[in-house]
Amino acid sequence: MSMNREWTPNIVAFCCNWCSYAGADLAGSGRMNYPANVKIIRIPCSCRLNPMFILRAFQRGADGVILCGCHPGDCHYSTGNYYARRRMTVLFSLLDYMGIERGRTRVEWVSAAEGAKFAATMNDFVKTVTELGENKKLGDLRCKK
Amino acid sequence: MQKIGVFVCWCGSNIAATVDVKAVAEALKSEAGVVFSTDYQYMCSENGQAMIRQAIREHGLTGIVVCSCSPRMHEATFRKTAVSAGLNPYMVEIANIREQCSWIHKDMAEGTEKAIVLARAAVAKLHKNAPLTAGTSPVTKRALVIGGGIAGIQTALDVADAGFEVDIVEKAPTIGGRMAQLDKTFPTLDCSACILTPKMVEAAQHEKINIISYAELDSLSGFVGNFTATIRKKARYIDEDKCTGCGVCTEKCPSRKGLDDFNMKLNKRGAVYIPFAQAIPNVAVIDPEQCLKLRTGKCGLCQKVCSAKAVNFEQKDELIERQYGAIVVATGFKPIDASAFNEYAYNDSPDVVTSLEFERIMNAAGPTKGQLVRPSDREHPHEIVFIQCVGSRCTEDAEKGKPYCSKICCMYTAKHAMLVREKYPDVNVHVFYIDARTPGKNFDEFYRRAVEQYGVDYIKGMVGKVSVEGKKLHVQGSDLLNGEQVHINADMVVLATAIEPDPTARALGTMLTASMDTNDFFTEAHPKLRPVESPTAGVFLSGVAQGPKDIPETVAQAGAAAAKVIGLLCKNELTCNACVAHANEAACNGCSQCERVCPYGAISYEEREIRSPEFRGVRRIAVVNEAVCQGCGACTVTCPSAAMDLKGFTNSQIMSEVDAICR
Amino acid sequence: MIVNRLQELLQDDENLQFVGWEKGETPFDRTPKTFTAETLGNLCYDSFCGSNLSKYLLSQKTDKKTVVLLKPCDSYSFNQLCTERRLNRDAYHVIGVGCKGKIDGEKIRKTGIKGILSVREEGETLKIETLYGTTEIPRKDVLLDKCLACKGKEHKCADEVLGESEDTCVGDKYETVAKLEAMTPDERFAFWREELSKCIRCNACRNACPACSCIKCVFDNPNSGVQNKAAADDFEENLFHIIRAYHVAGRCTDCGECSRVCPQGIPLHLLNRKIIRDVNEFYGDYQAGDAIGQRHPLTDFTFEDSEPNAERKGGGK
Amino acid sequence: MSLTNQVTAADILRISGVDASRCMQCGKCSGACPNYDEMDIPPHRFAIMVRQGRITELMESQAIYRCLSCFACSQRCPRNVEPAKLIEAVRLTVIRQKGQNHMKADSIPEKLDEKLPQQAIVSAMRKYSK
Repeated sequence: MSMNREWTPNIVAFCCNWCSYAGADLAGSGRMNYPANVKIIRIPCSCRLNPMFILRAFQRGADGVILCGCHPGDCHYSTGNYYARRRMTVLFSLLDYMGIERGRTRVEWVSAAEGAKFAATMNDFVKTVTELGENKKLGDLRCKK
Repeated sequence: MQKIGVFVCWCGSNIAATVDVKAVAEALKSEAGVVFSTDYQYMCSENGQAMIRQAIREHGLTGIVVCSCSPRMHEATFRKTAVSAGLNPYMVEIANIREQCSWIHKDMAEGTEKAIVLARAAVAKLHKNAPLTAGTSPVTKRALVIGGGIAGIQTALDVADAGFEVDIVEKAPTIGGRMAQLDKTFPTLDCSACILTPKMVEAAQHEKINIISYAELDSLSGFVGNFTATIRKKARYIDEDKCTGCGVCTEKCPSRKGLDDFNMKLNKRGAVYIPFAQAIPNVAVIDPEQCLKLRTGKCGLCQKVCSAKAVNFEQKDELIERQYGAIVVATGFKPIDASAFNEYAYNDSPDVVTSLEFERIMNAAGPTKGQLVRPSDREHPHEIVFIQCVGSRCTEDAEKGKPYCSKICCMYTAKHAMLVREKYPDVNVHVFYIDARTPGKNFDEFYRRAVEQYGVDYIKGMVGKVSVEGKKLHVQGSDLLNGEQVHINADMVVLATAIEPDPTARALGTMLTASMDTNDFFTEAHPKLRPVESPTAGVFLSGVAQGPKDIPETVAQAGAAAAKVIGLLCKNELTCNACVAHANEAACNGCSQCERVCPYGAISYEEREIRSPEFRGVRRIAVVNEAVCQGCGACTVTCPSAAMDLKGFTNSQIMSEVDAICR
Repeated sequence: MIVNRLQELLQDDENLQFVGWEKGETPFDRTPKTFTAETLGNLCYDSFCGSNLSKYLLSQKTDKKTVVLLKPCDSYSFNQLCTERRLNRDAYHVIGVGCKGKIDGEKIRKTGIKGILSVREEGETLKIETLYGTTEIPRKDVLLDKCLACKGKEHKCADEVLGESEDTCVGDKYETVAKLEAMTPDERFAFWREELSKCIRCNACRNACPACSCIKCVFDNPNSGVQNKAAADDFEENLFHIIRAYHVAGRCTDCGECSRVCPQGIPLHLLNRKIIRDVNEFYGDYQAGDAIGQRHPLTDFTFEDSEPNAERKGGGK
Repeated sequence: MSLTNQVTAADILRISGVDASRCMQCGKCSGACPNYDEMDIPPHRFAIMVRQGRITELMESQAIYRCLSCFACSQRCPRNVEPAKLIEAVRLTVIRQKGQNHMKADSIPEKLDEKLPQQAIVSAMRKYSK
């Protein structure tokens, strides 16, 4: 089906159940467009996002991975996003250090009321990743050449 | 292998307009494990649900995927449908093809393609689902209220009136708290004691309320519905049951060196004392620091004069262990120590007092019997300066003070100023203020009355310096509106000191695993929507322990906390969250990292006999208390060996979704 | 000297066991080993005892009180394992042994010296007996890489200290990390692909690393979703080292064992060191294993932490 | 000599290390100032004027020379704004631009009077000479 279209990136968006997933729903109820190549996976809290999920997505062909969670201070579980913030900071920096473009990973805090922000974030992220092109690196950062 | 049914909803044209629902249902038929796939106009309708039930029975489905609106909308609906057809409710997955697909995409081909991917991801996840059962835990129908001020009393009364037992633990010898120390209350100027003491008596006489005074929480274990508290009842050297509160001992006690805490240390009291006339319990207490008998073994006069034989010098601290279903924190506040503010000469002159000290001076039962006199020479003052925001609204990095607004000072200062002017029209009253903050019913009117009717001189600006000059206090400050520096020779200076949480709050927060902010105020579960609950289940917040507030707000919050407690205690058992963390004992290192990130203190460790290929023997293993775990998953990521997993959102479930999306 | 002291300890408790090093087959081999009163004579401590005994302790648990020899750098790992409750501090009598930097046998070989029979230390000089006679090289030329990033001469955990230590750190240990950070993403990627493609998945790094000490590794755990099932799943193969580095983040003491044991010479420690550098920069200086009971930065937070998206050149400043 | 170079609030922030936007205009600094009557611009106005970028007016004021540098304002400030540092920073920018001293060491003796605090003399020497 996608044969005739030009290349579009495959984006995995992890959204926390309480804020960002609801924000994505609100973007939907508001009929705010963002590209169809963004696929959302619901997790209870941004702190549930295991770096292995991100690596797995990249390795299986995702071109960009974004995590959306409640704004710092608003976490449903009170502290989850603070841990997520540190974990992602360290992970993104490490990926960058290994040559994976920083633009392919992102964290954005989106509240349940920020449907417009969700849509805008996704549009912007897709644009950034599209400019970076296809992700060949992580699938290929293997032990054997 | 699961036998999965896929149900694609049209949602009228909401989905069907941009997603080819038939193509989705068709495409999903070829997914591994899918034995049935169909579409229908409204899956959530009775007909739609009947269709699901029928398919479950006919095809022996082990799980269903509903491609429809957001799970936030109808997940609960479809779980009920599944249950009614004999499936476990957690064998249902929703593919959100409305909010996150049909509504945001205009192109049919694009929308259909994405809907198929989302449905595949749901199927992939469902393959790894396991039936979950939410546990239950019983509820002990008794509440513990920590703190016996107006907040604690009100919460206790409301909970007790609903028919539940309540224990109030108060660290002072009497309940009443700060409100008992106040003279009048704003904005109505009714006498504080007149409205508080009837409540104290009501609490004391309530058959469901048990007041444990002169006591503190020693330790706590358990979780919502099932707390076990150990309460340390300090030795008061007086038998509470025997003492009649006649007060003879307090008059005869030869020691007169103790400072009267109730009167803000403005006068002396005996070693044996009753804090104030309306104390509850109305029982004396012996201060072991001052008592000659306890210190030197000589004296014992009180014992001789006590006709009730209530004095017992052998009394020891007593530990009481009790079960509770809910805990209310009502630990209140204290004014900050003004001695750090020596630019206002607080340490240099007894005539510089804090507002709470002034409150006692103005009170008819206070050290001056309500006569407004200077503490230094007992002379009547003619010029009084009030300084607001002493220690409030300072930056975090300032060497002293608190970053927040203490909220009540503007109003009580207006009250003080008004009371002085009313009783002593000859006294000039000046108030230095930064902003007069009076949001509250009848508050601004009250403040304006102080200015307009009582002629209180409000000066916008702060005082830079107070110096003692002979018998006078030289006050130098800014008048910002006039653009000048003002100098006032005052007889008294009253400091509206900031308030801070009671010093016992921090240790209590640790004991309860209830989170606190950097100022040691207890944090609420949600700042707007759950303002009287702590994030720790079963712990509720009442009064200033949560943040600065006045009496009406405190009473309102106390009632709200009580309503939450009643809502909890009237349940016979609690249904726990089914999506909880769980440690795989064969892989757990017992390294304690998960415990550190758990916001609920739900993880503990036990030594367990392990028999696995890698290890045989006794090892330290993480154990999740399912009644406490809320399922955030912080622990699962901290665990390096993936021993900790989250039911309903397991590593392999999420990995499968990732794989399906990236396929 | 050390053995004498150990004999002394035996007089108080003859059931003691000792964890130290034993001479191996080649002149440079020193193998971790548990000794009893009978075998204590075989214990050896010299400039080739580079390996970190902390991890070895995990596999040597008994009910007997254990005396363990720790170099200053080993003591960090020991502390970290105590923090993680993998070791019980009370079960050990820790003897801090002096260390002036350990010798890298590989480096001696690489100088071109052949037919080595034995090596003797004389002050700052190594006298090497070979089939072809005696040669000398300065000791400092052949120190282990990890000794060049020495964390200092202090034992962070010791019941007693025997012998003198020396801080052998030269230069900035983050120099290579900084150099990598300064490259373009493509250059960095090329560097890592070049290095990681040498990996033969022998698991030596995983086996030697005192932080990588899970009873059951995530890659062996069927519930993790990433268990390696041979060719069916190349995830582990592709991303093993990133995940390993991430899993020890905040817990890695920078002991350098991973690179020291790698038969392919992959500078694996550069991954860990990058994380350490980041963590120090973002969340304040932190040294894993400095003391028992520390809370590591990834299990902690402040309200003001920086955001993950901030643009940092090469993940650096 | 006119003050030609444009000095911005950011320059003052850089020189003083003080963030004037933290000031809540409580006036405690001006209440504490022992030389208030001599200050044509009192300390609390320094904070607000720096925030508003009205640096030229401050540079032309007399207050920057009349400040005793007693630091009472800085010490009392509940928000760590430290007006004395702002005043010092403005004064410095003037001296740097003028390229000359406002006061010479030789002229000090005649200005001395016995009420002048010791600290003011020391501060004056530091402040008014380069």
